[in-house]
Amino acid sequence: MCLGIPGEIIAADGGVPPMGTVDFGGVRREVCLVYTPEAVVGDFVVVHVGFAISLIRPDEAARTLAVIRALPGALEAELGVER
Amino acid sequence: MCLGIPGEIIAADGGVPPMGTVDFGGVRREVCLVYTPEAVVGDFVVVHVGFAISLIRPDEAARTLAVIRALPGALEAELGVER
Amino acid sequence: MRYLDEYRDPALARTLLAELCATATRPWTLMEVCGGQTHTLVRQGIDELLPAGMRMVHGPGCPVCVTPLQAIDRAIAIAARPGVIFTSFGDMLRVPGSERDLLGVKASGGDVRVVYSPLDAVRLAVAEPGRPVVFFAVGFETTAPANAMAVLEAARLGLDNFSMLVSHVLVPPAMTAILESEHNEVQGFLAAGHVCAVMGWRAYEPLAAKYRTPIVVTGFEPLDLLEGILLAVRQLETSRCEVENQYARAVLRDGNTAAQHAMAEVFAVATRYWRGIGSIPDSGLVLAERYAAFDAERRFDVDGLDAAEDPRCIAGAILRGSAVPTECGAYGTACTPRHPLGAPMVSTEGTCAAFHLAGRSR
Amino acid sequence: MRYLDEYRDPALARTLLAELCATATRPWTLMEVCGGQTHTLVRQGIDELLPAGMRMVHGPGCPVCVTPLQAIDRAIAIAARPGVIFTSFGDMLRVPGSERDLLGVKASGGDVRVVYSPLDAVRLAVAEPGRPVVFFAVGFETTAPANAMAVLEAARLGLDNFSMLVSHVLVPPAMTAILESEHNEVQGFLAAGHVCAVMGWRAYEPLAAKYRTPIVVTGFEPLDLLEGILLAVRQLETSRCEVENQYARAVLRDGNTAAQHAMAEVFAVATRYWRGIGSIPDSGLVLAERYAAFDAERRFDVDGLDAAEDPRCIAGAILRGSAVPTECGAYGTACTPRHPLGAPMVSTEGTCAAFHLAGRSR
Amino acid sequence: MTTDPLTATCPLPRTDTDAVLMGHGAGGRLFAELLDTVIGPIIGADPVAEDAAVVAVDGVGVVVSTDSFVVTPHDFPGGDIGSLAVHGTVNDVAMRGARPVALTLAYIVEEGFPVADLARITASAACAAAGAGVAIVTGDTKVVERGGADGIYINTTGIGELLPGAVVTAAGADPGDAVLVSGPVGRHGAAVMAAREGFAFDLRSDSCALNTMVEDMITAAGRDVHVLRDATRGGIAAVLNELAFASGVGIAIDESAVAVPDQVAAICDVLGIDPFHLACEGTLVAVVAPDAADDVLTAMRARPEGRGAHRIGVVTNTHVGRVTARTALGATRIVDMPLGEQLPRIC
Amino acid sequence: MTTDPLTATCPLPRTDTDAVLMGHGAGGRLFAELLDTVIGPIIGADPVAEDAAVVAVDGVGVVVSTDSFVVTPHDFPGGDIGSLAVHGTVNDVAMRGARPVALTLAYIVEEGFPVADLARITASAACAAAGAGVAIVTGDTKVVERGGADGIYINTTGIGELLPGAVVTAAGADPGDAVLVSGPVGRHGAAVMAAREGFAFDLRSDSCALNTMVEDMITAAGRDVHVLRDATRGGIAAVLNELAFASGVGIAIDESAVAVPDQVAAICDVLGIDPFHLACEGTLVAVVAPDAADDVLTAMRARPEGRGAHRIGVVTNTHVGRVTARTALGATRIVDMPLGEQLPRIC
Ligand code: SF4
Ligand code: SF4
Ligand SMILES: [Mg+2]
Ligand SMILES: [Mg+2]
Ligand SMILES: [Mg+2]
Ligand SMILES: [Mg+2]
Ligand SMILES: [Mg+2]
Ligand SMILES: [Mg+2]
Ligand SMILES: [Mg+2]
Ligand SMILES: [Mg+2]
Ligand SMILES: [Mg+2]
Ligand SMILES: [Mg+2]
Repeated sequence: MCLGIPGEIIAADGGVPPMGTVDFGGVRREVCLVYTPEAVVGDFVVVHVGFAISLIRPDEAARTLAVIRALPGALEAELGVER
Repeated sequence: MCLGIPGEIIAADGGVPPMGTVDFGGVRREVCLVYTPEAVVGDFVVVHVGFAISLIRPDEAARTLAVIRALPGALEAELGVER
Repeated sequence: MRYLDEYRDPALARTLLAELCATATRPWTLMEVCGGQTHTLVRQGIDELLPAGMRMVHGPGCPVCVTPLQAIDRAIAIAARPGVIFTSFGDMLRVPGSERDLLGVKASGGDVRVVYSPLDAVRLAVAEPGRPVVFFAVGFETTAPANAMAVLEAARLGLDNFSMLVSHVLVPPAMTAILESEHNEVQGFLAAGHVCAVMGWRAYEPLAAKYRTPIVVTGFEPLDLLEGILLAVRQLETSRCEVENQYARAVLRDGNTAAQHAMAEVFAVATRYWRGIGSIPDSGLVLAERYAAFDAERRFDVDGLDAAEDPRCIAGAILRGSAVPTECGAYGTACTPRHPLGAPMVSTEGTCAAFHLAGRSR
Repeated sequence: MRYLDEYRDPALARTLLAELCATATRPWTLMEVCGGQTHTLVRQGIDELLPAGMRMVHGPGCPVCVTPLQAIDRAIAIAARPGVIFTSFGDMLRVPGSERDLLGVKASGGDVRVVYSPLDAVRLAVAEPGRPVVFFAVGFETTAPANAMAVLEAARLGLDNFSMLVSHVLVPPAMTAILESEHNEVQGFLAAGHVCAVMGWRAYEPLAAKYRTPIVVTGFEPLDLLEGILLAVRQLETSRCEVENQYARAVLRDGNTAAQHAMAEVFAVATRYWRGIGSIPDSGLVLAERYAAFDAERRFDVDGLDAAEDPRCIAGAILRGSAVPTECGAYGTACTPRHPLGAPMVSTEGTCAAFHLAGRSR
Repeated sequence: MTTDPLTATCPLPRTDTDAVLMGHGAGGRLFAELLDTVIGPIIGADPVAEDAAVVAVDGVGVVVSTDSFVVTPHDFPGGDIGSLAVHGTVNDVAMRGARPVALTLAYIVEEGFPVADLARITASAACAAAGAGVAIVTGDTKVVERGGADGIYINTTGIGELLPGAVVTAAGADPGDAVLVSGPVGRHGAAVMAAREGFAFDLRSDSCALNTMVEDMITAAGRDVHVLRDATRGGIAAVLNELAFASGVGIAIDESAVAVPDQVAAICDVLGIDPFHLACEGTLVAVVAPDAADDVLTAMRARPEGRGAHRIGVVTNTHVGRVTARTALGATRIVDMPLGEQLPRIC
Repeated sequence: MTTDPLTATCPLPRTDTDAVLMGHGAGGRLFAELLDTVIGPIIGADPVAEDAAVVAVDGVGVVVSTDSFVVTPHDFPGGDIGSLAVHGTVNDVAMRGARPVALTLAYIVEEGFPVADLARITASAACAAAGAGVAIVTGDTKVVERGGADGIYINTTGIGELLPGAVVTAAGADPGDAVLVSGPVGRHGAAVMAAREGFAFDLRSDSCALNTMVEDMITAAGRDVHVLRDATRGGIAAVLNELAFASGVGIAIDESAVAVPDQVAAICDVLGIDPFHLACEGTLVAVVAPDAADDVLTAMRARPEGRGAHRIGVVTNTHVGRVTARTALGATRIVDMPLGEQLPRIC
């Protein structure tokens, strides 16, 4: 497996190689952005060993959850938990 | 000044440079004997920074003490102390 | 954390479990390929909650655990050289070689340092120009682009004191080897999401078709895995065998082409030995000839070191799902977590270690 | 210890003191040349017990204390270089340079090591072939043969990582300088026994004659010093001015010729600056041209470092016996044992430091 | 039931080593092994490692605890090695149900260490001691060669008097007892890890003195407070395992009930570390009689350092010597002793 | 009167340093300066450095002392770092006129240190503690990175109870009191120095526990025993200066009365070191009322560790804060505090 964690790009330097600061729920670290050239500040990326390896697509992220929420009993279960 | 202490040669190796073991009142250390080529085991040498720099001549050592002991009052003083 | 916490929702997890129970009519056997997936399954106890009879076979584990003894022994030999700064991800430090591990080398005076990123090793080489800095490049396809970039950076900076000990593995050939096995019991795969984030999932399409096995690319959170299991079971129940992408938020069909280019530039595909599985053609990466100057194996002349795995180990059968650890003659006696003989005892995510920690006896 | 304890006999010391009192009719002023002699005089309180008015002027002290600021600063500069192993006799570590001392360099990470013998430094160079090993060669003629042998050994072994920072001084030129001084008050000398063990005492014969000054070569034990003082006073009382050898058990008129040959092979005589005294022609040793490869000054390019002594210091007058520390404007204020401005405050055997420790105020 | 895969980070080590490893000092299984097989049998020590010993001096029970502090970096968000050395030992004394009264302070300093840093660390220790109401009564300073220490190490030894009515020991947990924790876990370990790994991190270590809160807990419940342990090296995982072993009981916790601050969770996710294995330095685990649990929680919550106190589990007579956790999904897993040091993982 | 030229070996240092130096840990003037100017003012410590503090615990006076041990080599003729760590602290507790009852034992171990050595050192400590009749009641083990320690460092903290009738303090010397020493000086320092400098040396360190002898001394003379100090770092020179300062008295010793073993004298001659500056680890200085001196000497001599006890001087009301020695020739010199570490000299 490969520990990969989503975080938000909060700064990018455009250097060689391009580096940026990624925020992981309040914890921030330098990350190499060379493999996500399309990513901009505000985007979320999956970070593995200090490299962004994938841009997270919010629409797909939402769709996955929507599919699960559409399962029978899902809404009740969620409401039940939040009660 | 130069701290130089008399010690007895208790072993000598004849190597290059010649090294030996010198005993200083029960404390022994390796010493370089290159500058006292005439010294043999049993001789006393003056050792400075790990080198024997001088062979001690027992006759002269005794003579110095004899001269002092020949001073007026020396014998009485020595006896007095030993009493 | 966004894109993490929402996929850990217990209520939705229970919904998925309920749907899974409603869907599964037979005791299917699936394999999750990646140690990260295993980690979540075990940590959350998901395998306990699956429909009766349904079985998750833990896959080859993490790349760390399948690193062959020989590579560990070579790493240890290099790390023990005076003057060398040996850098590694933290995981590798505890993996036992034939005699000892890298932590032991460090304890005996080797300069072994943990880095979080391969670029940290390059920075160290810049900072310590007088000393050879070696990086232990292990990992699946996920890690290879990062390690490739370290080589490219070292080349760009003209570093002559940086080199890499490469022991990379590729996932699809290992899946093929499992499917090819005569005694294979795995009926469907959860493919590793982060490997696919880099490589895409085209490579799985011929596998799914040829071996008539569903393959679902999943993420690593509980909802990801449960949805992945559900998708695979739905295929099995309906006799489909496709590749599906549960982890679409991070994985494209073509993967990350920039990362693939860097890998192709720096590495070449080669036959590779997997600890506990054996030799698999085209399942590893080595440094491409044009980057041979950065090859620690050549620089430190450690070719002579060869190590053999213990013949008593039946890890292959366990990985294929055709045996359980208690059927192994070495289990609990010659082989314990303190003295592992094979990969499934090396990692706590390994099946043998999990059995041992749970106190199961032969 | 034989040849040591018998020369410490208190009863015979008192006999010598009695004889001295009986002999001295005037308040003679003698100088003991060597810090080792000073050490015994002070440690045993002999100077307190001398006949009224008789005065011992402490000489140039030990070679450590007269090492010029510049040499210390160069040692510090070399010792501070990364990778260098700087070796020295323990005494030199606390001698203040312009800014700090070698202990301070060590504390800031320099690899400064105490050796007991210069051969230990050579052994270290053999053991650490990858690192430059520098030895700080200080001392009077006593130490020069040992240091010369270290160079000869390094040459024999073909060591390319060994070098020496040489700051050797020669005693007779310093005695000449004191005698030459307009304000000199020293009427007789106790010459340094171990210097003479190496060099013999021929060199003192023209001095004694030219300056009409008795010179007695002495050992370092109480009886040696007291007998030496007695012999010098007897000469003064009878208007003789000869060289006498009180330390005949260890000193020959011609000294140790084997040692002299090694010194002549390795070193060349040069003008030398003495801390607290000034520049004295032909009073120092430098490496002979043929051993230039072992010269740390050349190897480390520290020529640029120059340091000036404080102009307020009247050490010269104190060394000649023509002033006491409390007459110095800096004494106890700008100049203290913690912040010495001149040589007599550097060493506790120095006159200024001794005054300060005894609590005497200006 | 499944096992905790984070027990040992990924692969397990060879531990029957001839040499001391970093992991031997990490307060986990390796440490326990060293204590059980090497040090304990020689000293003749009780295998139950209490936070502090009770010694009879002139007929009075004196509570004693010692710890050395070797943390790097010396400064971390929320404290430094000086304040930590005071809090750590004050807390260990308090964990026996005692009022700490005096501390010794012994430095081992590397030559070249800035005197200004020594002064600052000393001031921090003095301030922490004053805050805890404990006097520093004697000390020691040793200097070692450059390379002989990582700047400064501090040993503190604490002396205390038993609180009236307190009977607190690691072996005191009874089946049915409530397991409480005084606040969110993992803050100290995460702060130090973040400083070491170059993460920007806004959270502070929880390092603080717990002795006043402990007094209030004993006042509230007396001998119904059975066990107190500060969850230092090895985190709550180690502490719960130790007390399960010492008391000969099982412990069942509800994983969701253990508060893990977001930033701690985040750094654990990034580095592949279990928050239950991260050290706390101002957070305790208490085992109390079930009827006293509410009173004790009320007493804890009245103090700032116990504001986040909550119940996390129960003592059982099953799974003796083991700690089990109910996961968020309702499964059960074993919470094992951490093995040794926490290493960042990639997988 | 002349000054002691060995006070500082040859040239004096610059001590107003920004960095901690080896000499700061050598128990001499540099150490005193660090204590007086940096640590003391911050902690609010009494400038009189006692060997041990007395703390009130539940109304009882508890004697506490701490020391860390960093000696290299770990083994020396007559002992090792384990036995030394026990003797050193047992003795410091005893020096307050107390009976040591318990010790803590805290290790800082460098990774890679052989477990066999750790076991051996632990056994040596355990054996020393048993010999002194003191229990090791709690401990700690920390492991630091390779290069973060010189193998092993040990902190021991001792707890003791005051002996009935004892009133012993560094400030207790009165003019007219007799100054006693329990045996020949310099053996420990010489043994360690010989091991370090490669001298063959048959003498053993004097390292041993003095608590039983102290009990006998107190039994013999009660409150007439005014001061007790073990002559450790800085040797008897440091200890005599400290007590002269603490008591506001002068001390006059007869140099010839201080026994220096031949081998200690020899190594001092060779290396240019003053035997009065060499550490003892089983030899104490006692200041007692003049009338009690003989009884105390008798009590000391009845024990093997006090067989060589003798009177070396007297407390005076002149030269306050200073120690003077009558030399063999009948002159007087100042015995000054050693400055810092002992360095071998060539001149
Ligand atoms: S128990 Fe050990 S030897 Fe047996 S299969 Fe598992 S890892 Fe291999
Ligand atoms: S007191 Fe200082 S400045 Fe004055 S003569 Fe002495 S050393 Fe020189
Ligand atoms: Mg604790
Ligand atoms: Mg403790
Ligand atoms: Mg603790
Ligand atoms: Mg101390
Ligand atoms: Mg260091
Ligand atoms: Mg003491
Ligand atoms: Mg102490
Ligand atoms: Mg002590
Ligand atoms: Mg502890
Ligand atoms: Mg070391």
